[in-house]
Amino acid sequence: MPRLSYRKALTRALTDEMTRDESVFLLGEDIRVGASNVTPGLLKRFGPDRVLDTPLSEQAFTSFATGAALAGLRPVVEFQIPSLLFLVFEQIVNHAHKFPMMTGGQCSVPVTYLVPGSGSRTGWAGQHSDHPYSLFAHVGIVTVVPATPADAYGLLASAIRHDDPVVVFAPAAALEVRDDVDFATLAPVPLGRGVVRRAGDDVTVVAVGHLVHDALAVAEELADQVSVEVFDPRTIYPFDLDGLLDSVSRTGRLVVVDDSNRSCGIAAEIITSVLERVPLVAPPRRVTRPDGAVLPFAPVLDRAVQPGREQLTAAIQLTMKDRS
Amino acid sequence: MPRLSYRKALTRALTDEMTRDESVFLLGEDIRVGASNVTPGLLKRFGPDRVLDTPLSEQAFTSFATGAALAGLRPVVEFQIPSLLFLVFEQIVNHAHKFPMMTGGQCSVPVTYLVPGSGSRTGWAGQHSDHPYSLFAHVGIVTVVPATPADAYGLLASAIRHDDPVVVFAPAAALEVRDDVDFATLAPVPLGRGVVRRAGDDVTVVAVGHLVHDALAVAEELADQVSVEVFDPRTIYPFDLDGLLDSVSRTGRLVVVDDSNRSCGIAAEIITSVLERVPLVAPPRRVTRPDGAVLPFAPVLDRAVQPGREQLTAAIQLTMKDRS
Amino acid sequence: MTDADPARLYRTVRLIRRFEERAIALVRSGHIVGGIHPYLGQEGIAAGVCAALDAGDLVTGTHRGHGHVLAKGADPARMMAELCGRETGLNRGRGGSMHAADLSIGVLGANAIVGASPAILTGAVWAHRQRGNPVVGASFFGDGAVNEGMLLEAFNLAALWRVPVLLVCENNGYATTMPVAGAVAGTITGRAEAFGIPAVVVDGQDPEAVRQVTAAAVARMRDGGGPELVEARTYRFDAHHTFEHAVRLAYRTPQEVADGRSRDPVDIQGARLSPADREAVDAEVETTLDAAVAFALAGPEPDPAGALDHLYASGLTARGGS
Amino acid sequence: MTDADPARLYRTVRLIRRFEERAIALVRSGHIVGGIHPYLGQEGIAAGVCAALDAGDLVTGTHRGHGHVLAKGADPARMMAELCGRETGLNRGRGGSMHAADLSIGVLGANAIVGASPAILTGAVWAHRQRGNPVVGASFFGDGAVNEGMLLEAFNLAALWRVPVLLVCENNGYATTMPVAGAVAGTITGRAEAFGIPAVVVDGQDPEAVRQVTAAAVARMRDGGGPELVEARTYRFDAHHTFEHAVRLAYRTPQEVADGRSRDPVDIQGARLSPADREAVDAEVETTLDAAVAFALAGPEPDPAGALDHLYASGLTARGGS
Ligand SMILES: Cc1ncc(C[n+]2csc(CCOP(=O)(O)OP(=O)(O)O)c2C)c(N)n1
Ligand SMILES: Cc1ncc(C[n+]2csc(CCOP(=O)(O)OP(=O)(O)O)c2C)c(N)n1
Ligand SMILES: [Mg+2]
Ligand SMILES: [Mg+2]
Repeated sequence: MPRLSYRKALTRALTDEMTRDESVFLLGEDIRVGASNVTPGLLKRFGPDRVLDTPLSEQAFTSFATGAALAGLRPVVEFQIPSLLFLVFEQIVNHAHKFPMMTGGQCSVPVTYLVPGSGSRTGWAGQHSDHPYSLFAHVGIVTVVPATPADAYGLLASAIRHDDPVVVFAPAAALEVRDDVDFATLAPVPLGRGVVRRAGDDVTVVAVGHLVHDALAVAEELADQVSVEVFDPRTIYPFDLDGLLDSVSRTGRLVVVDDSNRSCGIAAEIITSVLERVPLVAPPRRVTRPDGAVLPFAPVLDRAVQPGREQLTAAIQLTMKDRS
Repeated sequence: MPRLSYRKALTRALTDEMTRDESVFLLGEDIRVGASNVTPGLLKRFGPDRVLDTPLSEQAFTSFATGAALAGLRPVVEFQIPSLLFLVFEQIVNHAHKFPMMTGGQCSVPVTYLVPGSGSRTGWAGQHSDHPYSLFAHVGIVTVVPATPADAYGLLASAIRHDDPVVVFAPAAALEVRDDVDFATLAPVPLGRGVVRRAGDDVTVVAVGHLVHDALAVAEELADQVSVEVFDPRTIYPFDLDGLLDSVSRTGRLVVVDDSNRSCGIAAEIITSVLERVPLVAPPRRVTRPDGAVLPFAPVLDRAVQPGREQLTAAIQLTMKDRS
Repeated sequence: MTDADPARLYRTVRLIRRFEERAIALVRSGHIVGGIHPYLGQEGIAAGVCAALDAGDLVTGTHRGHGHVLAKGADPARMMAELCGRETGLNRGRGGSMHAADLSIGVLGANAIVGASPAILTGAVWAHRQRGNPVVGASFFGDGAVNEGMLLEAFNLAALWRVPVLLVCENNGYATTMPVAGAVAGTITGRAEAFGIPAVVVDGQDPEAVRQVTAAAVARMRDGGGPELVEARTYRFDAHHTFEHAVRLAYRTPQEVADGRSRDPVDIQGARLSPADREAVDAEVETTLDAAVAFALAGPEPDPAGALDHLYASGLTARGGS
Repeated sequence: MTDADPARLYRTVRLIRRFEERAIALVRSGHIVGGIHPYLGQEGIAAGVCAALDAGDLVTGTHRGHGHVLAKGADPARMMAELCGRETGLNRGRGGSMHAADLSIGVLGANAIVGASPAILTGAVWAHRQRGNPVVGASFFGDGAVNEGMLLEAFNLAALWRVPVLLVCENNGYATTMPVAGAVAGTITGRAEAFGIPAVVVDGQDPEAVRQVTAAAVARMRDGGGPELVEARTYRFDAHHTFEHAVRLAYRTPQEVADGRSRDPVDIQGARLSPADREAVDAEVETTLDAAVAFALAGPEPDPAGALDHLYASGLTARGGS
């Protein structure tokens, strides 16, 4: 079977959706040349009216996309760095998200915001290493964090077809993942549906984005001590609680590993949502970035601030010792 | 004892801090005239160099405050409406918050962001009714939501004296609260310290901001059925977990009522933090805004979207029936 | 295409004037909750601009937005019902004064965030044209908005991509209590010119002058021209917001207000009609607004069970709060 | 106060040039992680501007910021240690290339967010002056930044409040791969003039020309003048970022690059020294940088136990992630 990289899967999803639907177009910084390596070739294929290089005017081009969506197009906006979402938070949250409700259902705003390279890219330091997906889960914007090439393809395709704004975080640490993929099976992946990546009996580990791969590795390593089930939510808002409850009600134990800040992060949401519904046999645990994290530059510090395999291993082992 | 309104308490805190410390100054829109009724009289008292009316350039004046703080002043920035925080999210989160870490400890950024009138002001509708405090708890900025006049005074004073950025949310629904206050006892209230507003044995209700008053009312109403303890965290980041654990380990039951959106809100954080540490005798419950809430204009809809006494009453009653 | 009939233009000005006066009464009587930002005194701008637009053209408004929505042709009855928060309102009672919208006639909405809508309009006009629908747009904003970075970014985008949007700055001298001189370094027209956008000042109290300036700009834009800016000098006759009727804010002298009110667009345009014609229009407007108020007050309040309706256009159902 | 000694100016230009070349080598050898945005070709701007500033004056830089930090007087050894992520770096290894700062000499930091720092600098200069310390400031930014709304808001604030900040636009023709003509409607100087800010174009390849223009502006600012803008026309000799050394991006022709590189600020300023003097400076710079690199590589890596140090200046201790 051919190998597909995560990055190429994103390119392929864009290509397929632009081919399928004329109303899809792209805008962003340096996307014609393809500086972030997701859009190369698209200018040639689809022309300058559908691949727009923008000036450094993130607020205006984000709202430009809102307007274009109100007028029936389906813009995909690429952001070079994750913190640009802070800069356009107003335009997304206070406008794109609110238009359908505020107009009493007169319109839809089908925009996709694509961040190829979220989270730490080692050495990019404080202002380029954020992973702000939980913010979007809080404000209630559909938010996906694909872990695999097939999901990168399928979730981006679904995002583009979705009638509300969707933020697609492609973690930097997942961009180089490659999988054997039968291209014929590439298809939209339903939003809001998680998947069990590895079956297990003793504890459910929910892992977000690139951390799915770490969770799988840890599960393998611990295989002779504990049977770990790995659940990949894929979409973090709306969250597939039913899918997770299926798993947790079997295992009775829950650990969440998530690369956003701890306080009010998706890990807290997952744990609370589960405990509102089913009891656990041991206290829940989460492995996250610290509260208020700012990623320091030096690689050793940068790594220390991110959730990793060691902490996850420890959390699983402690959970197995605990009893509620 | 004299009556002090919440709003006047804010004015008094500004006055006292500006008197005490020359480096404190105010900036914002229409603050000289005092359009939001928190700053009237301050121009006359402190002069135009310490009470600056800004143009409608929220991003620039927020970063102007950052620069002034780097140079040793202590700016207080007033925002007329809560969603302006979306507009300056980048300037607060990516700059003011990150400077100390990114410079390796070379500086501090003591800025206070004051929002007098957060949450719903009935009839102000979709873009003026947000209550985005959980966003700041997620990014790790000190965030206070005072419930009473004395706390409005004391938390604002502490915010101004604090060496890191602090966001002060003054809920619109609390601004008209008046209390009997011995002015001599007005003092800074420590950040990060909650308080038990009402002692009880059966269930701990954590209520944020104006909802403290609703929680107290509900507790009184239910007094013959259930003994409700009401915990007011006052600061939502950093959260006073020790204070709350004291309460919850006695009552064994936890309900959180909070006016921010449900997913990844402070209610989820509180519940998760508690359950990581102590077991409950019944599943936790939360009463919040819905996921992704946009407040509709019509008053009956606006109210339906906000957490209220009825839902809190129901949650308490259900919790008392539950057993983990 | 543009409508130079003085009576029609007068009717629009008069309709907005009387709509606002009735809305203020409904604020006082408690039927409109949350108050409004009255457009009184500025009616000539919305009326003049929209008279020079086609039905398919697009507009965006502001927090002071009733005039823009009405001038583009919204039904005053459904508009008033919206202000009263009724299910029969333009936005089913979900929007209210600051978000009134009628996409079916090209009104992409009033907008409560100062400076936010020109970029949205630019995208919408561009997209319509991509789809083969050669509309133009007009975006209204105040003198306060020209200090918002997002507005200036929109100027740049519109100019770069030659999107035919008319940038209509309603310079009423104040942003709430802040005078223009205290907030605007340089000039308003200079901000447009900096991006290569032609800019002109017009007397905003004269509806016909506004219409003519707009018609000329729209003609150039339909001919392939890019954005233009019109700075309409005007005066806000009433409060920034009706809350100011209760809380006096000292920022304008009574003399200044009296001077400002002396040039009334209703009278300026009204003088272009015979007294009889003017009376006929006035009478028709009263009848229309009587019916509008009656319609508004008769409309049902929304059912709280539908509080989350339309939160997601995709049909996604939000989890409730309890 | 301003330093017109050609040898000193040459030394700064040469120091930055050779610092960057060594930094690129350290990127290649893996000692600098994450790469850098080389300032090669633009050295004359930082050098010329900072030569006209006093020690107490303030500057802010950009993502392409090494030159600004060095020109203002930062220790090249601690700067290089910072790029290498060492505890001995200016920022204790917490900042890296895009955040290098030395507040003790008025460098409020390089800044990775395009257009973000002028407002910060404006506030800092204003605050110093409120406190009786009559400094001026210079804020560097690129041609891409002039399309950021927050930058234009800062122009307005600085002009309104007459804060003496020199707005230094380094126009190197591109924002990453976007040519100026594709991004900037109107002109760069026109954007300043729109706010009443005097603006002038200078040859950014000539360090002395930059120094003179700056000195004149600074003199006016110290005399009570408000902000001014200098557009320094320059050319980026190397990649946007060192990642471009690996991934070829096709946006400049080899001919254009060759032309651009033909006007080299090192040579232009070097020609103002006798060959012997120039050699002496070059030798001293090499010695300094040999020592800097040695210092950098000898410095200890930070202890991961201190990963959350300085997160809060107040001493608040953040809760860890596990
Ligand atoms: C971005 C933003 N900042 C502040 C406000 C609060 N606010 C509402 S209207 C207004 C004044 C607007 O002035 P101007 O643009 O001149 O319009 P006018 O009210 O005079 O019609 C302010 C400050 C807002 N709604 N949005
Ligand atoms: C607000 C913002 N948008 C985008 C980026 C990504 N980015 C970094 S540098 C750059 C180009 C900047 O161009 P210019 O201002 O001309 O400076 P130059 O790189 O040419 O020195 C871009 C797009 C960013 N860091 N910040
Ligand atoms: Mg105005
Ligand atoms: Mg450039």
